[in-house]
Amino acid sequence: MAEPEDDAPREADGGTIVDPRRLHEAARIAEALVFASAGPVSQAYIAERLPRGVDVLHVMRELKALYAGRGVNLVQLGDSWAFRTAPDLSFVIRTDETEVRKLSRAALEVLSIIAYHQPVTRAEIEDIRGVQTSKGTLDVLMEAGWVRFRGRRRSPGRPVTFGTTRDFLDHFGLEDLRDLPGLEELKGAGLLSGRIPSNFQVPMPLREDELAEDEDPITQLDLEELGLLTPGGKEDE
Amino acid sequence: MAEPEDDAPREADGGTIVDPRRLHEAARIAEALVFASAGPVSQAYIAERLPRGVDVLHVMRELKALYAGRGVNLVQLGDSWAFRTAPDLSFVIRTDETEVRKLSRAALEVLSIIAYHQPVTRAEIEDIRGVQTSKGTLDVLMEAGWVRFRGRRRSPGRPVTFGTTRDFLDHFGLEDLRDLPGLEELKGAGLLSGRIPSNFQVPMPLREDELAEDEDPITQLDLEELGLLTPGGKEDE
Amino acid sequence: MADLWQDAEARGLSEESLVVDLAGFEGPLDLLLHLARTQKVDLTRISVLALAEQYLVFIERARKIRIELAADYLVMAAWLAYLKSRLLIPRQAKDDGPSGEEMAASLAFRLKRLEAMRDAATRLVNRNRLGRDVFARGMPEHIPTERRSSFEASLYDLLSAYSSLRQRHAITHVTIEKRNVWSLSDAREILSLLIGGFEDDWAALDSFILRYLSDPAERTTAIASAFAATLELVREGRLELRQDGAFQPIYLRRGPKPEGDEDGSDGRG
Repeated sequence: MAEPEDDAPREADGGTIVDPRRLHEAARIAEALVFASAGPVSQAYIAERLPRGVDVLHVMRELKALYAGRGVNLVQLGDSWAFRTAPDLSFVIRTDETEVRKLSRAALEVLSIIAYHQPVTRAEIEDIRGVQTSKGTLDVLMEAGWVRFRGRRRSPGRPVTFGTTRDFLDHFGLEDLRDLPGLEELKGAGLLSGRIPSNFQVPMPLREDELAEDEDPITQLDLEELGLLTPGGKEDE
Repeated sequence: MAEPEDDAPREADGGTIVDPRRLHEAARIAEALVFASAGPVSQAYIAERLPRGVDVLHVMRELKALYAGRGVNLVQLGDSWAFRTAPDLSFVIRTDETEVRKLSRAALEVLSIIAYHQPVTRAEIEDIRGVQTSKGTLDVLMEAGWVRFRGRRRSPGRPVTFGTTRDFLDHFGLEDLRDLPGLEELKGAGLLSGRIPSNFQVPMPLREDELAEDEDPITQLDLEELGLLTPGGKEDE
Repeated sequence: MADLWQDAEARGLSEESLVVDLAGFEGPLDLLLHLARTQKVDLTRISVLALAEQYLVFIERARKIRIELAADYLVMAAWLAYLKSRLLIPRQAKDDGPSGEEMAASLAFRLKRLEAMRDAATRLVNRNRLGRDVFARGMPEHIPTERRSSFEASLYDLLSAYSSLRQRHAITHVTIEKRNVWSLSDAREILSLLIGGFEDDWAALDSFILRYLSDPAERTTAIASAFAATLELVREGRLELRQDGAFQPIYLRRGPKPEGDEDGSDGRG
């Protein structure tokens, strides 16, 4: 989408209009636009329809604060806005018919890998899961509108990369990808990388010649006893 | 913006509970119910879901007053309630009420063939689809601004070749035509099944500005000759 | 560590039932993760050796009761058998393969990473979801046309239209007979899977591949196809080969061009 970058502070920021009447009018328009739509409305779209010289972001933030305690909240989804019922009221609205798409375990796993690792290639997804992605898994996610082709990796073979969509944010109530649960910790632990982080600790296999305090050296006898030596003692070189 | 309970501590009609906290909670529930419903919600339905002892009518009136000056109003329709855009703002909602039409299956097919196989002639499109392409289909794609005349094939009859536009890339979120997924990726995403012949190929499209070896650029003259020039010479670029 | 071994012994029975449940696992890493959990230790503190052993025992049993195992599982078995030998046998002076510790660390990392993604997935689905916990406007009054075009179509629509169209016209009736030889592409796929697991050092994997990936009847065809596929991968620069002398073990390592069309798991930046 060729949207004019919307969070770029237009002329507004320098000398924003503070005329409360115009601000109120702008808020009404923004409110009407977002309220009237079921899907998220992009900030750029709203901006185009506000009186000139009004800072959209300012208006949207005021509106968001206004609705914060109400039964319907204004939520930000990437560069878009939507009204959604307050999560704590789900018990009143939920009916027997309400039903969300059921995802298989595999699809869910692939979805989170794409969300946390994007842009990610199919080979990388398979590397993380250690198994080939069955046909149809990505298909289901794309059909749901949560996953999309993003582009191509600038590496040999130029593999296609996958990423998530705005509908994904909307569905899972995320303002931004940065709000993915635990994202920072995972990053910090180096778990969103393809390489073993330098601080990754694997205490178990100590070097062969080192023994933990509570450990006895393993002997050939032990190995046989444990059934670890395959017939013919191939391990024994 | 005033919360409903601000002016609430009066005795409500008939001696009902006036605890502002409960009233506020009731208002939130009513608001969410009306917002999420696909049609006007009857007052009885709302009443059933409010905390016991709360007067529905009182709650609804408060809500109506709350929304009165806003971009969205709560309106009563018989004994039901609904949210509606404020009448004076209808111009914002209407401005671009150009209806968004879904692209037909045939148009999608033709568009995708043009995208992948460009530069491609109409005869080639028909060859790939195995059916004749109605003129309307190409017209729709031209109208959408996604397809353009690229040039003419240096072959008998000098047929016109079709290609995609910059708007096409923008709309589909592609940076480059080469970002279109290839055979392996379509397979990987489950869009193509494994049961395809080994000689099956997905072409790598030529970039917009590249001419095929047997292709001449299209000229103003060509367009006029073909009767394709719209008044005002828009095609001329 | 001894405790863990006994633990594994004591679990003999449950492993039996695991074998039957094989279909419930999402591949070998998933199975390993499950086995690691039964060690009831923090993932960073698992005994990789014990884990490898448990896995191999598991695979042996599955094969004994003739459960057909997907290549993924066997590739992992080959790799783990190699890892085991690396961990148990003192390092030879002239041996420049990856150390057992490095291999173990890489396995532990992959398990940890997969587990992290699992947890993330759980947290994700448990969020307030649209249409279940949170609701959109039920009676929308307009649809903002944010694009200049007045036609709506997504890239997915476009691609699926193209795919099914091409597919419709490409289908010819071909019946493929089930054969009990390894095709070149079988072998290639298996080797490609393994390349992902390679570090940049030489590894003598061939014997393990043969031990886990073919039953004796298939061994000849497996050797032939694996070798041919190896040569092909070498030619493409995705694999390097080394043999120190006639009848010596053949060493493999990742070539200079690891990322192919489909695999090559190390292309990230």
